[in-house]
Amino acid sequence: MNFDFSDDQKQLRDQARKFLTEKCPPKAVRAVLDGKAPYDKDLWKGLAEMGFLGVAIPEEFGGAGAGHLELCVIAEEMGRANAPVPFSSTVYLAAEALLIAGSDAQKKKWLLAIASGEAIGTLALFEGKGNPSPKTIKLTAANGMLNGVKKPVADGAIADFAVVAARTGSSGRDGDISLFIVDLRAGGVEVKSLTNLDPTRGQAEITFRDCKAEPLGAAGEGWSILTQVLDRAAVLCAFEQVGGSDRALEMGRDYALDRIAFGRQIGSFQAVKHMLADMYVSATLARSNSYYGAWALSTNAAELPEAAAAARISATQAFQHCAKNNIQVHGGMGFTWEFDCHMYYRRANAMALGLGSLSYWEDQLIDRMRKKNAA
Amino acid sequence: MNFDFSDDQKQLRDQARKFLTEKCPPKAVRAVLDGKAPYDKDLWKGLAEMGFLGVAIPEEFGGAGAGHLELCVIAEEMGRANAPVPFSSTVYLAAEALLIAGSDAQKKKWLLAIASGEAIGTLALFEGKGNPSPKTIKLTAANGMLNGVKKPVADGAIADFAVVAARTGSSGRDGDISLFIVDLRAGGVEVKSLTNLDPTRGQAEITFRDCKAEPLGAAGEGWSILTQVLDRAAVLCAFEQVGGSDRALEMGRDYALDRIAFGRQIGSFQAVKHMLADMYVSATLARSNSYYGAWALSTNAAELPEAAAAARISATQAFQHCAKNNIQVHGGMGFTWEFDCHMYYRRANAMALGLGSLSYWEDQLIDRMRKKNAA
Amino acid sequence: MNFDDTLQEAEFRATARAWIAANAPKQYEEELRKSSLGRTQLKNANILEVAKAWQKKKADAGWACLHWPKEYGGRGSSPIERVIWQQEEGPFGQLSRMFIIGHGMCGPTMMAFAREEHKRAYLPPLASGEKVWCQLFSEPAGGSDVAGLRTRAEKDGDDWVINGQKIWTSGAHYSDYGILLTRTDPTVPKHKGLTMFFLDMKSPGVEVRPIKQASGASDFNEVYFTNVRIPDHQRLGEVGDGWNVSLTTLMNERSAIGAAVSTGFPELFEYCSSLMLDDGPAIEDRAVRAKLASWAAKASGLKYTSMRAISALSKGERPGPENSIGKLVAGSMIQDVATYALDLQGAAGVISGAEDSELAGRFQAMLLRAPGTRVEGGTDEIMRNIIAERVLGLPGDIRVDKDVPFNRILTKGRG
Amino acid sequence: MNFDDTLQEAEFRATARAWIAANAPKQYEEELRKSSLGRTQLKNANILEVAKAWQKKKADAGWACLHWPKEYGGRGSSPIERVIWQQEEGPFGQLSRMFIIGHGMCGPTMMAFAREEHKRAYLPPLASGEKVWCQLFSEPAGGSDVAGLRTRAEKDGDDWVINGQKIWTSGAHYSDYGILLTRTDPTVPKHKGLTMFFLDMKSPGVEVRPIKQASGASDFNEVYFTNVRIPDHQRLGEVGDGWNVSLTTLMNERSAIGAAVSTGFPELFEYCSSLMLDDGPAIEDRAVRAKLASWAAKASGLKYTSMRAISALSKGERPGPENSIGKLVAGSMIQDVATYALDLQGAAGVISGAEDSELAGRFQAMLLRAPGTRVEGGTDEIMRNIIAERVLGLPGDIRVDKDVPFNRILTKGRG
Repeated sequence: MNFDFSDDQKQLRDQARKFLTEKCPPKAVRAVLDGKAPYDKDLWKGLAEMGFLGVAIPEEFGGAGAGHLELCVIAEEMGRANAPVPFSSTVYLAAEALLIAGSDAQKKKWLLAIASGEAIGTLALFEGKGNPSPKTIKLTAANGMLNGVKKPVADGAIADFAVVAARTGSSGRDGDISLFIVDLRAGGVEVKSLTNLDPTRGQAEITFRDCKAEPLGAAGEGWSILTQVLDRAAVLCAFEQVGGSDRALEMGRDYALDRIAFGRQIGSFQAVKHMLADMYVSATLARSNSYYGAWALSTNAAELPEAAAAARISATQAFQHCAKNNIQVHGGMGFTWEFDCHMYYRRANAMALGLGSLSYWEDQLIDRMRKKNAA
Repeated sequence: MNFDFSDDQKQLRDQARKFLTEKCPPKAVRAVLDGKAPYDKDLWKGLAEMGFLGVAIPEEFGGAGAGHLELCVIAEEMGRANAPVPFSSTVYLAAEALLIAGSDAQKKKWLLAIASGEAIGTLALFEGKGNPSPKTIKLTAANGMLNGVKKPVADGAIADFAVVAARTGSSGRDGDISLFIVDLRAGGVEVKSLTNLDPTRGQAEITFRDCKAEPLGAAGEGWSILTQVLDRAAVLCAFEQVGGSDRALEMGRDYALDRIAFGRQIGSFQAVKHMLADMYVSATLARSNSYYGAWALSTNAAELPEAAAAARISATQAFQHCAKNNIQVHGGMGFTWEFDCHMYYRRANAMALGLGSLSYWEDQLIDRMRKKNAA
Repeated sequence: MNFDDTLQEAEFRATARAWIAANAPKQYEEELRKSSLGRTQLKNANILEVAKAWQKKKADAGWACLHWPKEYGGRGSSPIERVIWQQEEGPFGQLSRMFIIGHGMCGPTMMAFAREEHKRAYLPPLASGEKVWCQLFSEPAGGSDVAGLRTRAEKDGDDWVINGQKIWTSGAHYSDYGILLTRTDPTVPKHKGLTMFFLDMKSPGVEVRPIKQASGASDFNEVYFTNVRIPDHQRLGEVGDGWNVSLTTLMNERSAIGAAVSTGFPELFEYCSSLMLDDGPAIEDRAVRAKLASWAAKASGLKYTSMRAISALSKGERPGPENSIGKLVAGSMIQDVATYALDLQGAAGVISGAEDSELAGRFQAMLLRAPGTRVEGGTDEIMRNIIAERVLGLPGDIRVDKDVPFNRILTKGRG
Repeated sequence: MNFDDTLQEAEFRATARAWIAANAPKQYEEELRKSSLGRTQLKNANILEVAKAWQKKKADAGWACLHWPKEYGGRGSSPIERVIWQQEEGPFGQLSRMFIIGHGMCGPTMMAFAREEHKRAYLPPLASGEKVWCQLFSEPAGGSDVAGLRTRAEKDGDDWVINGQKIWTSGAHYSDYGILLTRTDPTVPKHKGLTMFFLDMKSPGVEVRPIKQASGASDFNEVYFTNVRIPDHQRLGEVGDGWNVSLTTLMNERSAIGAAVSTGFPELFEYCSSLMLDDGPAIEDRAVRAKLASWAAKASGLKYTSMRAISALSKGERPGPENSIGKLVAGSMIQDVATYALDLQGAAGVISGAEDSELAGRFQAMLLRAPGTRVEGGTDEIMRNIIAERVLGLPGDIRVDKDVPFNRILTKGRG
């Protein structure tokens, strides 16, 4: 047994951390936060050059041909750095959908563009309130034309293409849903930016009006593909959340060591010490669940659905917990715009919703555990 | 506004506390805990002599003719003293059922016997697992004869009579349930003691075989009466739970002041201080909700159902929280039989289930809040 | 045990109710009712102006600062009358927020420590809202350790010369006056070298800079003092007795009793009552109900704890620091409530802009503002210390700086 | 990242599995599998006897104390082989519970500090379960402050004379030997005046009294020492160095890695999977599912944290005090889980007798035993201190007794 990343993978993590420490300091995150740019284009370009965007994309489609474990360690660093780039929508969602269901031509076109940093992709799934469910999808596809509204679409305002979930049947079953690829630069779409909790990752509303679209995967297979995509993304996002949790914990720890009140380091007060210990505990549980998710993802194991849900729940709880208590350790200063604490608080709360809420994944986990037990 | 007990009521509380401090020290509770007696007969007699058993029973039926507020302050002291007597089953359940639905003759017979300490009463409602619901009642009544099994029945092994919920219809509606009074000394019943979490308050299984019974209230009104009885008992039990919470908190506080570790009072460690502060917080919220319940109970207000549920939830949570963390403050010593902490832990966990579980009352609270909003 | 007014109270309530019905700015009532944590501005009006106008109107009719003596601009009312007024004022009471510091802390401190001529001059315009006051205690280096402040006051003739920096000053940018806690002797233990003053915020050398909060809004300020001169007659209490004076100020926080703490629960219950989830009404989902019920019991526990405090007040008893529980419970509860409200919205919960989000982003604003509630006016940890020490009688934290001259106390953690 | 055995590991696993299949006491397998916190006896057999027989059988075939050197009764296995053995031993591992202290703490301490002749004499029968050992550190006055112990050891010729009292000694009533931490010098600061010994528990003057726990059972004892004589050659480490020796003992707790902590979750999930509530299967109730899911994620988090520690071990890395999280998380979780299991049973949850209750009172026993889990082997508060200080590098608590002679440390709180 070796329930850990390999030395090569750890080296890749160190490399990513070094790169991001240099290219993505808090100042760079703030530039996007303050609205100076919709995302950090230089960083995006750098990520492409480092080969990080295509790390899990096969070499024949322009990627590094490494695997999902390699992508996990990079995801962790993206979360730790709070990187203001469309990494999750492009790499975890769009690219994974293509890897699962794309035709050779589609992969050649889009995966290559992703790996090289030329195309930003996203998944257009949600239509307003609610969690992932075929029932909520009203946008229609007929004769290769999409009509409907998607909201929120992560990074929708900067995306070059989107994988769109559309209704192609009315049986009330999962088979009613099919996936399509839309070139968002080709017309037929109207994109509106939405103000959101975490301005370092944009959200948009996209209206499709007789918009040309190309099927992705077989007709009626949309929901089954989406389920796989969301499970994969749950694991990858969990690594971002773990990275964010760890960074929030470190910030709190450092402040507790540096800050003096009542003539002592505030970290010598048990109230603060124990709050940080509890943050460490939840971050550790999240990390361990995420490792299991990574194993299931990288081996395409039958355990993936259950492992992905557990990782998602645990990482969501940990990041929210660490981000909010990092502010608390910092006291008043933690609640200023000037300190970086709120960037993690925003990211933690936005990420908690992105693939469907905590309640949704809790329900999923129990379903999946039951299925496993029944099997 | 005077959202507090009156001076007379407070005096009654002091009187009850003084009496119980003397007549019901931990040693007396232990005698029952250790199985030396099924309940504390001397204490029961003393409670009758003090007029506490009939405090809310009208004078014409042998009581003190005071009211429910007076009963609330006594209940609090019963909880604080962890009194090993069938007070709640006799006074909150049996007597309240009689007060609500008893005929004049029934009241004369049984309330007088309760007030004088001659009769112990109880409510035989449950039939195994589950929460209060007409559906769970299988015991039948026909031609004045009961057949079926009730379990658990609080104080069933020492009770002289029981109010029994029986099925008299099969429409699937609340009207299928009727109440009966059974003289348990008159035969037709088989009583078996059940080992339970809190040996200071017995539980039993009672089998009724062609057992003679007298209707209590109109046929088909059973569930409606029961609902009222449970609401009243919820408030009265909440006061016991508040009394128990306060005592557990005090025990923890005293130990934290007396015990030295690492050369300091353990109460000077924030981990201990803050645990006790949190216990105080939950005990205070429970007390305030219980006061509101007491007001609603004493004025027979339309708010009673909602107030009773809130008091029940809050007091259940507080007592469980205080009892368990009192053990934690005491460390290893708190987990010995010799220390009194576990008596409160047992009582807290037993009381959490007696009228139906926390989950049940949470569901009830929301139902009742919705009804109020709809009205 | 009852919720009924006495005859006298009922009469007072009727008078108040009638006056409010005739005079309150009703055009803002609905909007004020719908305000919640993090969302407290008016759409089409400057809330400061509306508030000042309402306060002046109240003062003119004798309804301002009810419990203050008449000669200082109040009505000489009993504490319970003040609570009745708050109940009747209802959502319009939201307009008093910007006067809370002045009326609740600065006024009582002035009453206890200022010269009579100053009281007569400064208190009536404070009561009427014509002049706004702020409180200048906290400093960047201090935090929960308020007495660790460093702002220096040095005697120069009949004046004191102030240099230093304050932080977390609510309303400094629209305040006319402030009470200021300074260090006049750094060579004695920290609690012994402090002195209190009041000052004109328009004095030369005072510079106010808004703090942008984590939520993006700016409710607080930093205030810089550069050679600001304060005449000695504006000193409050003795030189070196500033810590005791400040305790009077802070004790007066309890006068806020009856003012409801914000838990977010009523907003969440209302939301869930109409919300449809994928598979039915939210209020019929057992998981939702379990969460709601537990919060409902907490929220009502807080409400009736406050009622008990009001009853104690009306009997002339001093409500104790038990009231710290309101802030302690509500602070983390509102954060949890807001988080859960967003959870119920699913992925769309991330949208926070007023135009595109659920309920105009009410819960999103609440979530972003919430971390501040667990810190402002004393952190959760300080509240637990207060409860443990003052209510339960547990020992204070071990104080390593107790007998150490202020200028020799450790100031740096690592390195 | 994989869960696969190496070739060598797979071979070891196959050998172990075959031997266990051929030799384990299968008649108890089902019962051992269903044991849970607070319910750990066998119905128709003395578990001590069954355990000793199994241990002896293992020892005879070379499967006892795998990681110990062969000359002391072990197998000289690698840490990972030990973990594989535990996995294969499965429910029969429950039978090792009574040897945990001896094998996990006393043995390693003897190995590090005893004379060679003692090691050769005492360790093999400890490994084979023929002799049971206990650990005598805790005292009534000490609690979390282990070094505050008062049991005196005074030199008398070649012997030491012991007087005092120990508490919380697991298995003292069936133990043959014990390691004992004593105070040999009360005039120096508390950590400096301690000395460690091992002793024959049958020595004159040793009296063992079982402690009745809150749950009613007796897993622990008090041990009284009245003029008990221990020869100096049974001293472990130098005089005055007992604290350091005890740290070795306590550090060896980490050797328990791979032994799963009990959270109660698998039992609850199994229960909910078949339980019918009034209105349907528990597992389909959204409120039940939400609770289960959150605990499921915690339980799996603990499981994979343990897997990570095993991986570290197999690479020769020293797993750190991170493992304190297992105990910290599981301790309060099992209490919450048991409470909730009873909640699901409604009023009948109160019934705890094996014959009349749900699942033979499994969750009731768990609830009554659970408070002990948050205390034994270090309280939750000590675990948080360990994590904060050793993992996160935060400062230790302020130590008022650090440089004070032991006999001058405060011993009474109030009065």
